Amino acid sequence: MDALHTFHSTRPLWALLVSLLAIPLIVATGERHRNLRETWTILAAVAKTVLVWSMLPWVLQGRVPEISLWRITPSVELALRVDTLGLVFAIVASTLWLLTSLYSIGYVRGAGEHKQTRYFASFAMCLHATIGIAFAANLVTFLIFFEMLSIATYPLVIHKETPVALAAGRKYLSFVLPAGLMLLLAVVLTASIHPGGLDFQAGGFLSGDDASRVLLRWIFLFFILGVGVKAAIMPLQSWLPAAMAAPTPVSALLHAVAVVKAGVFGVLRVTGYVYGPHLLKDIGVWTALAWFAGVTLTVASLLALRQDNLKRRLAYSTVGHLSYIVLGAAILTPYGLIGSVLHLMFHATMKITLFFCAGAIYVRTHKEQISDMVGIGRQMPITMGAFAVGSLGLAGIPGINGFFSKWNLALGTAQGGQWIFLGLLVLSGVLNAAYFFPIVQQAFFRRNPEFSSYGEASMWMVVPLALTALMSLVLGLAPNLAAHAWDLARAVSAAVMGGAG
Amino acid sequence: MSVKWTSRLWAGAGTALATLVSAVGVAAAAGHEMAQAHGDLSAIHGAATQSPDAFQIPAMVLAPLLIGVVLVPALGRLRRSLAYQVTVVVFVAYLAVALKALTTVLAHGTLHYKMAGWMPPVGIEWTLDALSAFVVLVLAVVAVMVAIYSGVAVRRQNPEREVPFFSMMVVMMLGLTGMVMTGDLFNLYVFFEVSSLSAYALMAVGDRKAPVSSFRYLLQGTIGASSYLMGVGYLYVLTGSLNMADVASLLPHLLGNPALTVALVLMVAGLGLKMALFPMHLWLPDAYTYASSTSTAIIAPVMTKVSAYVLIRMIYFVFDSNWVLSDLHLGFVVTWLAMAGVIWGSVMAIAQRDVKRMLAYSSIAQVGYIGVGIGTGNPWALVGAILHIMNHATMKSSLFMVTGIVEMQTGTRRLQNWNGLGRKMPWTFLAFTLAALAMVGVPPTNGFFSKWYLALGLAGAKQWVLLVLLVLSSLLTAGYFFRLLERIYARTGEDVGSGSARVGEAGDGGVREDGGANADGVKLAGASGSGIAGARDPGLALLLPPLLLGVGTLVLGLVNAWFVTEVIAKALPAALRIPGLGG
Amino acid sequence: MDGFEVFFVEKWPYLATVLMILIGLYGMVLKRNLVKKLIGMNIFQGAIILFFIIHGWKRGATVPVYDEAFGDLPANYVNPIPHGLMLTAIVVSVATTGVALALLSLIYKRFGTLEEDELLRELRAEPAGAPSSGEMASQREDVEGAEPDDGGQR
Amino acid sequence: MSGHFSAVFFVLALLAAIVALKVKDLLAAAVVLSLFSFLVALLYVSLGAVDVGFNESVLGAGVTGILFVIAIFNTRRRSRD
Amino acid sequence: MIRPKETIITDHVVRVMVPFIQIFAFYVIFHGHYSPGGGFQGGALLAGSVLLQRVVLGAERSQIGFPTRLGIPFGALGILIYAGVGFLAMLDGGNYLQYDHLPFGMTPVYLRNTGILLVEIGVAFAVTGTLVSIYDDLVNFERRDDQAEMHSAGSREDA
Repeated sequence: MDALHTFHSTRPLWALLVSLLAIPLIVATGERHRNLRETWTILAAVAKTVLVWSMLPWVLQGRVPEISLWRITPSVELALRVDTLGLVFAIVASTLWLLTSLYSIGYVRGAGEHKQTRYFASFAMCLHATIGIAFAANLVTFLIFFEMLSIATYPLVIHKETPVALAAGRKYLSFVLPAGLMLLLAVVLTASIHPGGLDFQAGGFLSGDDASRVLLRWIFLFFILGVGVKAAIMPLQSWLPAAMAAPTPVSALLHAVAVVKAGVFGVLRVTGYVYGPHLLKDIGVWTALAWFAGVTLTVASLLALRQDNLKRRLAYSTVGHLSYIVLGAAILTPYGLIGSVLHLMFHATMKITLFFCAGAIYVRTHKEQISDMVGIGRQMPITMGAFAVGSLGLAGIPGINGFFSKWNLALGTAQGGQWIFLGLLVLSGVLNAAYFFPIVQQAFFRRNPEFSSYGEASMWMVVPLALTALMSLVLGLAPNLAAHAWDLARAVSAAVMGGAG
Repeated sequence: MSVKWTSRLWAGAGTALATLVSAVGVAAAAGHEMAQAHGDLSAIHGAATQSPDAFQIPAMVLAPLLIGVVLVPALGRLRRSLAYQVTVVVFVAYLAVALKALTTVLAHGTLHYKMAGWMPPVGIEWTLDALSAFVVLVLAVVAVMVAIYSGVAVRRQNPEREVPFFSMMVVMMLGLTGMVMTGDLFNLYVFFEVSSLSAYALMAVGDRKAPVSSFRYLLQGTIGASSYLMGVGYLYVLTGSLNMADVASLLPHLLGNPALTVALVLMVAGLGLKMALFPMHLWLPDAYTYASSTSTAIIAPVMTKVSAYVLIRMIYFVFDSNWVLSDLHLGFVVTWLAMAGVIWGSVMAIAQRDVKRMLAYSSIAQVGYIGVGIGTGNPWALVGAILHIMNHATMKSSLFMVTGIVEMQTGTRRLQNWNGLGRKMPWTFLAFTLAALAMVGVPPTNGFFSKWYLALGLAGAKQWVLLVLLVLSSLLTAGYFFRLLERIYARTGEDVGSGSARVGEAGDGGVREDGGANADGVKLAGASGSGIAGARDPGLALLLPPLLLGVGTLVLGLVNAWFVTEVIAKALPAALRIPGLGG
Repeated sequence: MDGFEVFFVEKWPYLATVLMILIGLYGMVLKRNLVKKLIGMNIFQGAIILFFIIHGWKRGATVPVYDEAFGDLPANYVNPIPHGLMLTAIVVSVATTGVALALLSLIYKRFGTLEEDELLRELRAEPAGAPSSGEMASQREDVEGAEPDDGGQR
Repeated sequence: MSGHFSAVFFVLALLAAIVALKVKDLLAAAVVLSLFSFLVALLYVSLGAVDVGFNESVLGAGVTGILFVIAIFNTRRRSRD
Repeated sequence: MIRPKETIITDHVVRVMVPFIQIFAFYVIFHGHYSPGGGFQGGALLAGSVLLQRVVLGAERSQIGFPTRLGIPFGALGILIYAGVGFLAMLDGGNYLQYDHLPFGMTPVYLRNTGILLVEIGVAFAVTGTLVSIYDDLVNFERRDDQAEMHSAGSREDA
């Protein structure tokens, strides 16, 4: 790995702002010119994706674009820096936003959703915040965008404005706001013990000399409580299934990609860039985190088995898979981290495929229960085909990208000698298969006379879901294609673990 | 006809207050006259050191207001609408001078102004340092905004009181500015009363119950002010001086004296009462709720804040903060009382069904934050407290103004009638939402940063419990604001009854509100008659001030570091300077 | 009498003020009638003014007006500064009283009583957040005059 | 003038204050309050504060008294306590 | 109720006393700066004389002495004088209320004298205007009540 060298560039800023700038346009256009309004969204998404991808070559060369805006507190600047990990997250978020935008158009029109302007505007805001999280160069900037994301998601969760949705919204807030406060607490405490600045640093910027171990442990707890809610670590997960009351594209992007991934991204940042493996081992909190993650991924898979509502089952599956990533970050081995970063990307493509499929089914048939979906595969072959790809991938079948990340995770546990976690990983993989395969199986191999009049959903929806499924497949075969996922993950791991020696 | 008497009452009271203002000068003079008789003039009357250019600034800050006190009632008598116009002009001039004052102070350092040219220990001194210039600027901004807003609001709600209302407003700002700028303990008391008296009068206008709450406030406020005066008396007995700087320089020799403790406690108690520190907040909810929306919009953001400012002055500039906070354990008392206020105010706010009352209780909570910052004695906490003076002023005035707008447009301020208003009045509620988010402390609004510095201070002072409470208290704030925001945006006005039946009103603790009864046959005097169904955004004059302040919460949040490094860091007392920050 | 005078000089200010303040506070807090509360307030303020004046006083000194017999020595005059201050304080207290009395008249006109407990009853009788009618009330009373039933209640 | 007078005035003033608070007839209370003010004014004079005494007698005893009386006429004369 | 009770004695006493009180008031004002007294007391005395008329002669007849509508302007005038003196001194390069910088072309000692005197007059006017208008406001209550609610007035009197 070359020595990182940072340079000033406005490109991260533009990548950040482009969706924010789209919001006034979206709002001003309003309901009167739907096509124009959607054009803004698509344009912003394309621009954002292009901008983010354009930074990939730099990062692969070890050059880090950076921009400092102004001082947000006397000692900390509002600054953006596109390091490897941030870029990974940004690539996932922006690319999938583009696809989701296309899909959304089909979905909201197909399902006749109301207040579409607010919907698209909030969506753009969420993406703004997500990219902000990805590019944040220090804890304060991170915190600001993290909170912004929490708030911007709220209108999407309650979008349907039904009592259920409102209740879900309340639940969401009652988890996310305390979490934000915990994060604030953690950051404030960090600032008070480490006044020199809060810039993220591969390998961690805190050291054991900054404060007593007890305090460091407390701060770590607050950090994990703060980001862990979004990452849906087990006792804090229950908002996620509830938030499935939101429209499917929201669930797809936000609750499979942006919001929850912001949570696990936060975990990675905290473990790798604030504390660093060395200090974590020193204060010994990593085992606790790993155990939480391990329990979560097992229990969530068990819970997923019991869900009949498709989106809820997907939600629990998400909970489980997020913990894979957390586990990878927690066990503090190079391969674990590689697996973690890879799973951050790969899980996104697979899970978004599944959500897209669920949405397509809902729009076409208004069915949400798995038991009602018997035989649907024959009516919607592309959709269910994509679903099959996604679920196979999540179960870790070789040939699809999920296998690749899981393999690395498993290697990581082995590397650290954590055989119990390896066992849990395997068990969870089996459970994954157990709750996904029946869906696929009954969709394709059982008949249902009721299903005769349905066909595929509109092209707006089918194309994106096919694309994401294809992506999963391709990445499974050639993980280093296009996004250089493998290289990036290795770079992250090397940077973080390198510091620890 | 009663219209006539109230307006005259107002004007009468206004003049009374103005008299007090004049008294300021004479009270000082009274002392000098005697000295003059002794012929030792030269000893007292030194040559005022006149740095050219800047030295008149402190007087210039008060000048527009003093002129306004005369002009507003006088011209208002000619034509009623002139009162409004003159007020706005006066306040804009005030704002301009305040800006100039701040820049001057930042460039040249503290300005001392010897009124009537007498040297400080005897004469009255006006001090304009970074802290007072900062607070004056906050006052000026709020004054301008509320004045613009009040033009239409007062005309619609109680047109016959236009002239007295604006006279009072100017007098109140005069009093508050005087409190902020004066360097003399007794002078401060006089301005204290000037602002309070006009506030009593302003608060008496409003609901049927307004005079009762105003009277209660008057009694309690008088106890507070008298307690402060008593404290000043003790200090005077001990030091023989009333000049703050002078007293401060004399006090170190007296630290063991129990009378000094008594003086301090009396002053803190008096000021605490005026700033609604926890057990002494009883006057606030009623007073804010029943006063007219314009009165509340001008009083709520500034009144308690200026008292808090004075508390800062006393503890950190007159007394030795270390002695006060640690040796006397007053810091402990103040912080915990303030924190109790935060919790209590927030909890009570959640229980309210009247939006204005909810905001009133949240004011108690927010003042509590300032109190926590003052009592902690950590530089960062103090930064947070000072910053929160500005931040809370912007948020609260915006919120109260929006409440007033809704009251005018729909005739209601009951929580449940706000359902779905967000769509009907998008711009109004944009302001409200921004300010509400700032109250909750969502970054990057300014509310977040006051909390940030407070938390930093508490962490620095190792007050872990307080730190956790501080952070958790924003949850309570979030509780009542998001409940309201949910109503505003996510529910429709039509399902008032059915909605509560269906959801069981989870947000309102399952209590079914007597909603049907309140479809409010009653409308406000100023209501445009369209009711809830036809509510829409008001005109620009009403809309712009809250909107600007709402957006201001965002902007102030983003540029808070500038304020902290350039202004507040310079405003900190010498003992608490943060190394590497400011001057 | 000398002992008495010494006591008088040294402790008198505190004793006197505290006594009078207590009486004033008693009136403000425990009396149920609002006028009585106001009277208490006046006494309270008077006590504080007295405190200042007493402290300005020196034994054997004279009125702070230049007098040939006493010459230039400031020690021979009562400290004039508290006097100047208290002039202002008295005006303040009168202004406060004026405003308070105006409020009282207004309260009486609206509620027909100045007894605190009756007022509280009246206030509670109104539905909690009820017609939040802001300015409404004050205008309505122009039509209604005082409360219709206030004559009967007495 | 010395302490003797002051003490007498003070005691009388205290008595007046108590009476003003005890009397049930508000008008009487107002008058006694004026008396209180006047006694306090005398006290001030005896303490050397001539101008304050002067002011107090005019404002405290005179104007305040008048204002009270007017207000009591406007409202109700009898108090419960 | 303050109703004019037309008794000759009070009437005449007031007529005789008021001019004296007012003269005394002016004396107090003008000599305030070197003897006990000053703007406050003088103003209060002036106000007292007006109030005496109001109380004894009744609101209508006392209008001749000092019309109600003059109260506020009178007070405003007082402030104007006070503030004006202050700012005049500033115009001439002094501080606010620094009397020896008043542009009157006198020696500093006289200037100070004049300045203080002017301020005292201003204060006196302000105090007078204020107190009288507070009184008038309170009385207006009662007059209004008389007209609007005779019925309750009756019950009030026997209370």
